[in-house]
Amino acid sequence: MLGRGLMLFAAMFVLVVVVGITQGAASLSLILVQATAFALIALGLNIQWGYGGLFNFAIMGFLMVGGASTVFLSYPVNPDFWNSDGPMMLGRALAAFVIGVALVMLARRADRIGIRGKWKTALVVLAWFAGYIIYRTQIDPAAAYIESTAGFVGGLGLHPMLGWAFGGLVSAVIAYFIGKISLGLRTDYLAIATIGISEILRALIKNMDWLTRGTMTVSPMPWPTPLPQALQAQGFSIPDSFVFARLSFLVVAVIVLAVAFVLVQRAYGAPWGRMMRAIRDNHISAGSMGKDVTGRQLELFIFGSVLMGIGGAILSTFTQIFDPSGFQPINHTFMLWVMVIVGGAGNNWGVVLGAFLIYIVWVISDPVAQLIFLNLSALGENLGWGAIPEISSRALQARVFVLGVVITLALRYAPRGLLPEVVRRG
Amino acid sequence: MALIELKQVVGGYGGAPILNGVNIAIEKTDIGVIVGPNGAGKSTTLKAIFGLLKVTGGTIDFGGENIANSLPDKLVPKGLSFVPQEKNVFTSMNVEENLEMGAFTRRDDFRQTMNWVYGMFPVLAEKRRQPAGELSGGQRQMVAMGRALMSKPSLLMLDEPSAGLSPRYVIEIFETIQRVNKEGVGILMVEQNARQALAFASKGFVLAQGQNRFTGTGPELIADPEVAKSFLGG
Amino acid sequence: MDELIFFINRVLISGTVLGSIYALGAIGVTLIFGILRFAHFAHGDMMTLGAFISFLLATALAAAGIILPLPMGFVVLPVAMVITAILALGIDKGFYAPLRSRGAKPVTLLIASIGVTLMMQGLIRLVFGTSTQTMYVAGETKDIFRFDMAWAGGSRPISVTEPQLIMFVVTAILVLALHLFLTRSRLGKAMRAMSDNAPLAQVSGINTALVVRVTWIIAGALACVAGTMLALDVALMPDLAFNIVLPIFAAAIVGGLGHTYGAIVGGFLIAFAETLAVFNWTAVLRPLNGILPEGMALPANLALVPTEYKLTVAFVILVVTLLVRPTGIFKGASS
Amino acid sequence: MSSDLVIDVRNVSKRFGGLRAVNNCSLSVRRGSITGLIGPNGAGKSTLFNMVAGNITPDEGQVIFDGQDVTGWKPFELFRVGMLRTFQIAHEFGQMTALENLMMVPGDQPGEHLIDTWFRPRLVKSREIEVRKKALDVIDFLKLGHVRDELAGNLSGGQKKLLELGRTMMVDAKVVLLDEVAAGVNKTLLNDLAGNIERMNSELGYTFFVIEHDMDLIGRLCDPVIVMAQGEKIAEGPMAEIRANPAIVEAYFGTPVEVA
Amino acid sequence: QEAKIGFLADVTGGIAGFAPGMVDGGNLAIANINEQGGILDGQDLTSVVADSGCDAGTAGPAADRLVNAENVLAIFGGFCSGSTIAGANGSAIAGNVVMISPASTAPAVAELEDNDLVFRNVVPDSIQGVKAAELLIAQGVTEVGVTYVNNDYGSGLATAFSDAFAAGGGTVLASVAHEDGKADYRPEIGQIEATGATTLVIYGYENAGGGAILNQAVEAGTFDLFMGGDGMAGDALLATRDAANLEGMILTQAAAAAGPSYDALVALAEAADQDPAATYVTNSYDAVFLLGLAIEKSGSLDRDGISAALREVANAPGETILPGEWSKAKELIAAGTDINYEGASGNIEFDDVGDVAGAINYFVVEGGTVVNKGLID
Ligand SMILES: Nc1ncnc2c1ncn2[C@@H]1O[C@H](COP(=O)(O)OP(=O)(O)OP(=O)(O)O)[C@@H](O)[C@H]1O
Ligand SMILES: Nc1ncnc2c1ncn2[C@@H]1O[C@H](COP(=O)(O)OP(=O)(O)OP(=O)(O)O)[C@@H](O)[C@H]1O
Ligand SMILES: [Mg+2]
Ligand SMILES: [Mg+2]
Repeated sequence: MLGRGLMLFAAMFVLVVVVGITQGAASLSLILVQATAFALIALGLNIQWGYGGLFNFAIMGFLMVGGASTVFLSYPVNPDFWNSDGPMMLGRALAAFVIGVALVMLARRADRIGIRGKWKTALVVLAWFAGYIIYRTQIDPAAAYIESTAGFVGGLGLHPMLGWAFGGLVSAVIAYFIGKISLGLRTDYLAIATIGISEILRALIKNMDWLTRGTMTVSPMPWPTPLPQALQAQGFSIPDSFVFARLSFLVVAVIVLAVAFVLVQRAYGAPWGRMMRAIRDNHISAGSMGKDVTGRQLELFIFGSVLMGIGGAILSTFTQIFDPSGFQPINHTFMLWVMVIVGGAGNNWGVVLGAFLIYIVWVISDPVAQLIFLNLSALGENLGWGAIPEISSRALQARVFVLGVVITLALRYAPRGLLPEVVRRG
Repeated sequence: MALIELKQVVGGYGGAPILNGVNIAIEKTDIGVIVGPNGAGKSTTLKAIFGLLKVTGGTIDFGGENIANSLPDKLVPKGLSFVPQEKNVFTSMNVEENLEMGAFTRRDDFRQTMNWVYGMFPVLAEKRRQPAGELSGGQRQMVAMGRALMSKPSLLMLDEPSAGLSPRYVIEIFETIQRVNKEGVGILMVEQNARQALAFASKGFVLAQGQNRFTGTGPELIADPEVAKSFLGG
Repeated sequence: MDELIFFINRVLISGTVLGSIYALGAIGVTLIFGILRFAHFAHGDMMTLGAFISFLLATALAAAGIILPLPMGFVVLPVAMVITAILALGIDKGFYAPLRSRGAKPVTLLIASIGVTLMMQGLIRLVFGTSTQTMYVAGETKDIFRFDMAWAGGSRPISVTEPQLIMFVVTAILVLALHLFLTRSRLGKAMRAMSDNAPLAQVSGINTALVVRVTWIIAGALACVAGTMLALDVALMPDLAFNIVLPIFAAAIVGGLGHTYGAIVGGFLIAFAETLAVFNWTAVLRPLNGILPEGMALPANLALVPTEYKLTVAFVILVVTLLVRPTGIFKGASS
Repeated sequence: MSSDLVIDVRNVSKRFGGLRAVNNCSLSVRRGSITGLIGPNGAGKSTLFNMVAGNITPDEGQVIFDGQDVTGWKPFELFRVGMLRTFQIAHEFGQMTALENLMMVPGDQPGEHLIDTWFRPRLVKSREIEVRKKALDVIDFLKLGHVRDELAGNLSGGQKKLLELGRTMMVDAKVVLLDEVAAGVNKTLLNDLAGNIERMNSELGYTFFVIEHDMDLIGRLCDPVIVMAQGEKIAEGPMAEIRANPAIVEAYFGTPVEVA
Repeated sequence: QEAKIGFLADVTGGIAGFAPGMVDGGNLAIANINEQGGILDGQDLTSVVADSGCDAGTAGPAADRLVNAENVLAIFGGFCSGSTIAGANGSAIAGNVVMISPASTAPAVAELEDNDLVFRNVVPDSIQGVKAAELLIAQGVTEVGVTYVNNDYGSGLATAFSDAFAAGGGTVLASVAHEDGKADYRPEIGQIEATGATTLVIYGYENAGGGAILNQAVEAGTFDLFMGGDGMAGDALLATRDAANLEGMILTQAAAAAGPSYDALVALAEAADQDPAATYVTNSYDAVFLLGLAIEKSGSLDRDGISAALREVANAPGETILPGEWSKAKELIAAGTDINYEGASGNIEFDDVGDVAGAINYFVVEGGTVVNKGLID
């Protein structure tokens, strides 16, 4: 097992070196930063699926939440907003929201004053409705006002790493509610429910222009480390500036990943991990053995989601743009699942390996597919068949194809992942 | 010629073999009972006959041919039938549909057989429209056995048919088994209710660690003090 | 009266069209789930593939100069269904069967189906390009039937297009045929047994490999119908069905996974919910304006949900259904 | 407070669709006893257990445990106040080894809290060593030593049953509910198990509530024996008395069982 | 250093439908340049495509490959606004590489701190929407329903249109967003119909949701006038539809779309067997041709100076250069004469932030063909 692991990591290293040689140090460092962020997210999913057997297909939603949160905390302050009536109006909307929540809470306690059964249900529904209306009466004009006078609320101008932490925090809160609603569902039902929830989240984030700037996108997001431009101002050459700027970002990202990895690994090796696997294997029995199944699953779900939120925040910070339209289930949910399953669910090393492998394959499939097609086309021309029309566009479609092939092949020859979950014997 | 004969069967689930040379021979008129400690390979033996795991050595003769590693859909029409130890009913299908599935390989009219099964287990007739998943443990066991009888087998293999049945039904099931046997169906079963089962067994096999330890008629084995002490609970 | 006609045009017909597509897709999803215990994610692209096969056949026929009064895409449907079914079998043999034989978990199969999705998407675009095409290859135009409602006092007609009518009929026939197959035929029952307990089905002498094959044939053929119908009704494009695969899954789940009738009910439920949620109720409530007091006219747009959020309707329904009935309307299976 | 009754089931009912699986049933288990529960298949015994252990909620009636109304409690909450159960159809953790199956049972392991696993590794470790030792003892006792590191899902039917029983030995519970542990277990081993149950009962003060169809075992262990039929308690008393009741013999035993 | 231009193209992802046409448009310009003597001292101008996937996460590495691995002189692209911004911020700006986007319409592109490196030759939504509104008002239309694709392009156009239409005295009865890729748009259409609108303005893509809406609106039979933006224009509009149903449909397009420049491009495209009217093909051709001119003008294979040269070759004053007139331009540049490229997508004059303010043409479907009606004034 260890031998296999070492071999795979060595192969990974060779792959990284080859990419470095062909693409240059600057590109390599960029790829590594993004891969690191994906590894962090994949680790989050591994907690949820690999340890807990929870089908979370809302990853995209958490990445967006992480991104939007870090926008709010670290994007520069928008004076247009703060100097307008916007904050006041938002304050009122917040108050309305609180009133709405209070109404619902009160209605849910109605049995204390003797309203029970259907009447109580009706009251709760009514409270929801009233709360919704009250909130809407305040938020709608506020949103319209902000969008027309200030564009959007802007950020708070704090340090990006605070933004990441905030991304994790907001993800935790959202994960709590999602978990409360849906964790009782069985396997596949949970998967589709979470897909649905992540689509709902996307629709909200994409259309709440006053908060997230919606389809208009937010950029440039500040970096926690100097940008290449800043290094150039200090006299670095352009190529060097890229490499060093990204390397310093990489260091920060790797530290975050390493801390998360150690924490996750520790917990997994401890009875905590055993308990979670027990719940995964048979939750009825685990409940009878004294484990608070719903509570623990919620804990697990939140833990994983926090890593996803942080990962999403890192990605948005690194690409310097938050673009809600750019998030797609295929790139931001399924790709992560592929990383975890191909790498080996339940094995943190495997998952990190899978994240790097799949991400690198995805990135280099672009030039590689084109290279292959150009050669094919040239061959075709030599043989007198003529060139392939629309060659580069078609070649790039093959990119998607290549990723598909890699996934199916990997699964075929290692259905439990490249580094499968280890059975703890002895 | 024996109805079924296992000679030096070796097999397992992919790792180390679980069966290390099992020998069993049953005639059409026999009731064969396999006993032994937990994990001895009793269920594995039945599964090996039924093609559910890979046999890597020895032969399994049934009706004059070696059926080792044939699949169930070939074996059932030949007259073999099997009731597994666990998960042996279609939980979402009702009792009657479970029985129908047992007759899947039959092309003739099986109403007769079904009535015979209902006659044997009147509770099932009452619950014929109830999903098998909602039956009590004992009721399920009856459904499972009924299902296996629906194919009118010449050899019926049962994995612990009496497990979970109330004493009254244990007696009834054992009586039923003997009745079925009298109607020309060879029986090979695994039992932990060993004393009771061996009492009417014409062949008894004590298995331990994947090998025959003792072979004889049922009463002989009960009488053997060593068998009694080590395997039948004194 | 106009209000009623409007409602028929905009809700009844629209919901039925969409519901038929969702239902045909969801049946396939639910069958595969029932038998093989995994969510077959590539189903949307199987629908697209079916549509492109019909397109190819129709083009070939048209090139051969054969012109019929029906849409060509529909005429070639039986052949296209066969081809898609064969391809579905091939996909299973090439990608899923090896995993199953190694005892892979359902989620591994699900991920493999994502791999297959990607491969199919790449291939379809590679071969057919990325642009939008029309299924009316022979330069035919889509017939639109307008039923004049003047006799009932309506000023507007009820309008239905030819492919829509065909779709209603075809869906009804297929659903009925499937129902008879599942409840009456031996193989149909064997499919149910296997979806319940595959090892026991095997022990009972059911040829499980055959059941798996039949499942793929049915799922593939239905996917072809759904894709072709959708392409006839709207347009043929490479992401034709990938975009609706999520609502289709929602439909299958709302109905209860593994439950064929559930899939049909779920399909129509989701379709009508989507349609009604963004329906502008002012259109039918306008007569009230006469009754309402002065200065209290109905707003111009009285829809429950802004269209920006239309995509989410299916999922809200899904989540609510699951909360109230965690295994779907009919009690569904789980992997 | 310490009443004599550790489990007191008061007028509980449970319906499944039209079927009254348990019908206005009242029964109780004395502290320190080994109480048997017998009855024909489908009498509602497992359903009753499920209600006592919190796996399903009764439609009507109350379950009192150790003087406390625990109706509607979740299973894990009941475990924490000292109730432990086994399942008729083995509920093993299939992807974990037999040893791990046992090691996960003890409650309040510090290593089950994230913070402790991160910041108090030493405490976690020392406790883990204890738990492991205990689990190894149980494994050896159950003669499962050779499959200790086998995935529980790959064990034979009887071995799973043993594991199920082994869990009860991992903790000090006030009350252990055993649902047909004997079914499928080899008789020789069963004798040892019965001896162990007796010892746990007499030396450690465990209360056992046992569903069984193995009359030898019931006869050896249990006093009193409660008989259920069609969701109701129809008799209670020492085994000899039950055997003397012709109605029960007819309905349950089938033929008179020779007294061992 | 090679004479290489990077194409940051969203070939996969959300706009995969029309990206290939745009790539081809760009390559056509390169082919024209190379046929007519190549760049600088006669070497071939080459291109390399990187897929930005219409997603910032994919665009980052793609742009970086162009800037740092392929060492391109300049970048044509990205197409989606998110890709353009991610590419610019991540690599192009710091790498001192000029980008021209032929299609990114989001306002955020103009706000980039780009050292004058990021340009776009697509007319911002505001102008097109305003002109379209004025046209309708002038034609006496006072009530419309609008549907727009829910992205920066669609919502930008719809907002500009609605504001101008209301300002001109008209009423927008309904403004309904739609998402691409749905199977059915009848409910959206129904929302608009219900308001009593008989004129439908569609700001979407012909080969995606916009086209489907047009079809279903025609089937509904309640609208007597349609209008679309540049996303709806193109030959495919009539290729797959019965022109009789669309009689009178108005299309606006931010393009010269007539006149010598456009005709020149049409001739070139047809010679190369391409569809000049497909979405953003003219913009793509112009963008790449301009990059070629700028490199020629800067006089060396060096990223420095391309930005400044770009303004010089694109903006007046100067001798007019039409699409395809490479050898002429090359001679003039060599002679030190100032040139002014007149694009097929409009007269390209970059302003301070690198945007163009183009004129808008309109087209009407008449008698089964699309007839160019010239500029909206
Ligand atoms: N989940 C369920 N849904 C519907 N009916 C059920 C369910 N569980 C049990 N039943 C029915 O309730 C009755 C009592 O079942 P229970 O399992 O309690 O019996 P039991 O006394 O334990 O029998 P056995 O000794 O055979 O295990 C049976 O008739 C059974 O069919
Ligand atoms: N699917 C499997 N994979 C690997 N090993 C298995 C599997 N099933 C059973 N075994 C192992 O094979 C051995 C024999 O199992 P088998 O089920 O044949 O026992 P058995 O004699 O029927 O015991 P019991 O009386 O407890 O049912 C056991 O040690 C068990 O752990
Ligand atoms: Mg066994
Ligand atoms: Mg029971």
